[in-house]
Formats: sequence, structure tokens, C-alpha cells
Amino acid sequence: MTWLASHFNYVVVVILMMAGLFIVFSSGNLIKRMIGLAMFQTSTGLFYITLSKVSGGTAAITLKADSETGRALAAPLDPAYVAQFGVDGVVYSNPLPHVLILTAIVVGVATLAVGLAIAVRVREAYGTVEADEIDALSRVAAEQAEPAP
Amino acid sequence: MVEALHWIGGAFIVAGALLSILGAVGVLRFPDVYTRIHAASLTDTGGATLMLLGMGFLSPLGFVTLKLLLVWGFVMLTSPAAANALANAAYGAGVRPRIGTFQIMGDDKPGPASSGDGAAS
Amino acid sequence: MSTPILDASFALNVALLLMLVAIAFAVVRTRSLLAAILLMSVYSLASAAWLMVADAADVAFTEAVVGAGVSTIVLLGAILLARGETERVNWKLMIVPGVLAAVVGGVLIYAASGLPNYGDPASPANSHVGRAYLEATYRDIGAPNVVTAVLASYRGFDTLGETVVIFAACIGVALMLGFGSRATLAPPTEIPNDQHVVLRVVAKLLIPLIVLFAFYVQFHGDLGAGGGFQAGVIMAVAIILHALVFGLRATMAAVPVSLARSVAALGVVVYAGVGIVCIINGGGFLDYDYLFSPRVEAMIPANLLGDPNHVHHWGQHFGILFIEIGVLLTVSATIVTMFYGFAGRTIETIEAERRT
Amino acid sequence: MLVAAGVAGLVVAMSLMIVRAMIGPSHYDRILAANSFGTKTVLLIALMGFLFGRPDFLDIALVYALINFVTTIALMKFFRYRTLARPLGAMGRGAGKDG
Repeated sequence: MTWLASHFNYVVVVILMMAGLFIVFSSGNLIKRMIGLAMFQTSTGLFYITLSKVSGGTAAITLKADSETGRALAAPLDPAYVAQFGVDGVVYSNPLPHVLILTAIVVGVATLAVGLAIAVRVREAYGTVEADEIDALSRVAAEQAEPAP
Repeated sequence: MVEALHWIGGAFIVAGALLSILGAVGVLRFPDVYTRIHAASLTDTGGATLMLLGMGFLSPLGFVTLKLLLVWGFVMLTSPAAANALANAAYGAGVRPRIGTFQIMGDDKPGPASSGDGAAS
Repeated sequence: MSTPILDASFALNVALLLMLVAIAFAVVRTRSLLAAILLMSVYSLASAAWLMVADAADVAFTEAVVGAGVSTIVLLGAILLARGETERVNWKLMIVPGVLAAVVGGVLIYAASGLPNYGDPASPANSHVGRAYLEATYRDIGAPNVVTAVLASYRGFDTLGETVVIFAACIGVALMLGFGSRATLAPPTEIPNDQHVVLRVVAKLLIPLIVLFAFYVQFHGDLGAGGGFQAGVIMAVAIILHALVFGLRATMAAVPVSLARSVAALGVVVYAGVGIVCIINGGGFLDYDYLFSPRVEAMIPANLLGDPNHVHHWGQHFGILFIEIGVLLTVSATIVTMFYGFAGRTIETIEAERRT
Repeated sequence: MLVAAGVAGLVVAMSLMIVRAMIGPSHYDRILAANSFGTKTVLLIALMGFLFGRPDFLDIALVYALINFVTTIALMKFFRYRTLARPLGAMGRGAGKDG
């Protein structure tokens, strides 16, 4: 039970990642695949942010050490804990994964758009976005594959 | 004094949360799109007003209050406009109000551009 | 060593993650692509709320504007062009991926046992470089927002790479879908004539406010949550709202395609230019301490930002400001170009299909 | 304490909205659920700032309110009109005329 409590986030990350992976593998629709890929990417983000969380921490926008907010944040925590892991009397979460994921999200939407643009061009060239139909068409087995109306 | 303000603010926040739950139950239980829009949009703006007011009591007067006012302004501006646009679009698409098993303004018409149906095509 | 898990925070963490799982299963289950896109937008909102619980304010900001806003709109544009609104189901094809996902998932969950506990302050990830940034940022740079400082200064070269990738994606989408400029040439097609007066009035009120808010996010970025990426997307969303309500043709008259195209390139040039100026002044690439020559730096009044006693790193302040402007330009122009590409192609495609 | 109760209430309301977004039945119900979910997220974010002692993150709630509106309009427009490019109609004018 304590294992589940302390590793719950990782379990959820894996479930979401596998949901994305399942969509990418099982769906023949190129656009649904891009949705699956987006979900997969989000789960990676969740993983990084999970690692960066520090108990009792706050967002990495630094406060003045003697500010009222800083003291209020440190009040419920053990002073020894704050002294060991805090910076100037305030405990912060790790900012580095935030930086990585922040840019990854914006790059992610840009690549999503590129993938979708490719899907659109595939639709215009083949008349369908279903992968199996595209396969059939490109094998020049036209009588086996009816393009979607 | 500060303690009293905290209790007042907390009461407003809980009232707002209860209103939100009420609206969500309405969205789940009501029979058609229009009544659901009604439930959601009324309780969204009402709940937001109560909650933001409560948060205003919790924080000292200052920059945070200004931001709360801005959030309130945006919610009051966008939420009804979105509800209006949604109802307008649903009506245009041919979805007709329904009370119980009665369709009070005639049957659903298939819209010219959209079928409005979840399991469409 | 016991770590104090704050109960409210942890309960919220669990609740929001369970919501994410529920939505993810709904996305897997649904056959309707439209429902999947809608659920993905809800998914983004929930995950952004979760990011707030995990203290990632800047990431939550980005996820909110990008995940719930832009990627929904881009996906809708793609569905519009692909004309497929439901995917076909082949249950036989589900077995192998299902087994594969279950096996890989099982292995990953087993491997997760080796990872540090949630919120462990002494984990390797949290105790070395992240902590070093927290300790050094205020001394080196003087910006309270460590995320912006790391993004723009310590890892500025990395961010330049990301900006170039976004620019490259802009070019890629534009090359594949066109810049949407032909949309203005096509004759207007009829859509149902509903009255949307309320929407038009509210949009007219909101668009300037959104642009203003984008500038606030831009220039407030090193003090609070925000920065060039977020501001760029918000700016683009304002333009997209204009296009949604007043039509693509009106938007293209206000923000021409050529403008968006050149601004996207200009942003990268501004960013790289700041780096080159640093080299000219004797530093390394993007080493903002050398942004101004000593003579220029001496001319900056000490009380420019109030507090004349604090030692300001003017090069860092202005370097971050300039490159964030570059990021803003590239990101906003890229997203606008993408929207033009997806939304503007519609009419062309309809016309082309009508002819054939 | 009361703030935590408010947060819990919002989480319950959000869960109910997800149920509505899943079961539909029409797309308008789903858009409505997404929009209402978004408004509740705005309040949740704002409230979380107070719960965790950093109320200065209201900017994020602000941006949610804006983005939520734009997404709702895009979804509504798509489901109703199947286009993102045409202008929405105004009083007395044909929808296609000024576009």
C-alpha cells in the first residue's frame, strides 16, 4: 500500500503511455494515431514533472527569504527538513524538468501539426487516412481496396 | 478580524463549490441539450462569482484582488457567450428542446451541415 | 528519512491523475474522432491542473494554451481536411497491440519500483543540478523565475534549438498545406446563416484584451510564470479567435500571410543575433554578461528597476528579454501560419473536389 | 480547511462533467461538458493557489478562461458549420458575404 502511494504517479504514467501506445499500434486511422502519439508525449511530460516534485515544495519562482509568503510556506514543514532541502528557507520543486517539458510541449504541438499535415496530404493523394487502405492502394491492388467515398 | 474574514471567505468558497456540484448534477440528469446548457452556464457563472468573492476575502487587498476581478470579468464575459453560441448552433443544427418524452417544438431536423449525433456516420 | 507528504496536495494529485486515466480510456474506446479530440482537450485541461499540483506553474501555463487551445484547433483543421470523422474498427488488429501494451506496461511498472518515491527531495534528479540552479540563479541572473532563467540563459542554446525546430515545423506545414493564401481567392461558400451577434461583440471585446495579456505574460516572464513560449501562443490564439469569428479572409487582411512568414524567420534571427552580439563583445555565444560593452552598461541607470542597491546583471536582464521576444515572434507566427495552412486549405480542397 | 472542501467539491463536479463528456450523447453535450469542465478548472487553479499558499498564480487561471472560450468557439464552429475559415453570421448580413 505504501508502495502504491509513493509510486502511484509512475503507475498512472505507464497506463497513459500504454494507452497512447495502444492507440498508435491498433488504430489504422492516421489522425487517431497522432492523437495517441500526443497522449504518449503528455505521459512523458507527466513522468518528468513527477520526478521533479519535492514534498512540501513550491513552484520554482523564488521568494525573498524573509517574505511573508515564504514564512507561511515553511511553517507547516519540519525546520530541519527546510534547512536541509530548502534554499533560503523555502523548499522549491526542481525547475530543470519544467524547462525541458515546457519547450517539449510547444515543440510537440509543432510536430503534431507536421504529422497532421502529412496525414492531410496522404488523404488528398489516396482518398483515405486508413493505413490498411493506403497499403492496399500502394500495392496497386485496386480491386481489393475501395477508397472511402 | 482576519480570522473572521477567512471564515466568511471559506463559506463563500464552499457555497460556490456546492453550486458547481449542483450544476454538474443538473448537466448529468437533465433531459436535453438546452436544459443542460442552462444548468451548466448558470451555475458556472454563479459558482465562479461566489468562489472568486470568497477568494477575495481570503487575500489582502492588492494585486491579487485585481487579478481575481479580471478572472471574474473574463468568466462572466466568456461563459455566457459560449453558452449562447452553443445553444444557437445546436438549434440551427436542428436539435429541438425536449421535456420528458415530448419534443415541444417539433422533431429534430437533420441540420444542413451537421448531424449533431454522437454516433454519426 | 520520512518525507512529509502534504495530504491535500497528494489527494488532489491522485484525483486528477485518476481523471486523466478515465479520459484516456474514453479516448481509446471511442470510435468517433471528434469525440476523441474533444476528450483530448478535456485531458489537457485536467493535466494542466495536475501540473499546478506538481508545482510546475510554467508548464501548466504552456499546457493550457497549447494542449487545450492550439492542438485542439489544429486537430479539428486536420479532420476537416481528411473528411474522416469515425475510424473503422478491426477487432483482430487489437489483439497484438493489446497484449504488447499490457506486457510493456507490466515491465515498466515493475521497473518503476526502482524509481524514487513521489516527492523525494533527496532523489538524484532533485539533489544535484536542479538544486544548483535554484541556488545560483538569483546570484548569477537576478531573475526570480528560475524556470525562465534556466530556459533563456543557462540553457539558452538548447532553447535556440527548440525555436529553430518550431520554425522548421512552420516551414514544413506551410510547404505541405500552403500558406492558405489561396483561400482568399476562392469564391465564398455558403454556410448556415445563424445569428451570432453576441459572439461577435464578445470576440471584439476579448481580442484586444488577449493581446494585452500576451504582452503582460511576455514581459512578466522573469518575475512570475510566463515567458516567450506562452506569450507567443496566447498572441496566436487571439489571431485564431479573430479568424474563427470574423472569417479567415478578414484575418488575412489584418495579419497577412507574408507578415506571418517573415516574422517567424525574424524571431530566429533576433534570437541568434543576440548570441552573435555577445560574441562580438568578447563573450561566448549567448553569454549575456557580454551583451553590452562596458561603456553601454555604465550608461544604464542603476535604479532602472527600482532598488538601486541590488547588483543588477543588466546583460542577463536584457539578454533574456531580447531572446524571449525572438521566441514570441517565432512561436506566434508559426502557430498562425499553421492555422492558416489548415483552415485556409479547406476551401481549396472543396473547390478542387467540386471540379473533379 | 474550508478551501480544501471547496477544492474537493470542484473535483467532484469535474468528475461528473467528465462522465457527461464521455456519454455524450450529442456532440453539443460534449462541448458543453468540456466548456464547463474548463470553467471549473479555472476555479480549481485559482483555489489551488490559496490552498498551497501561492495566490500569485492567478495568471494561469486567467489564461484558462480565455483559452477555454476560444476552444469552445472552435469546437462549436466545427461541429455546426464544418469549417474554420468562414465568418460567423451577423445581423442582417449573409454569412458568406464578408468573407
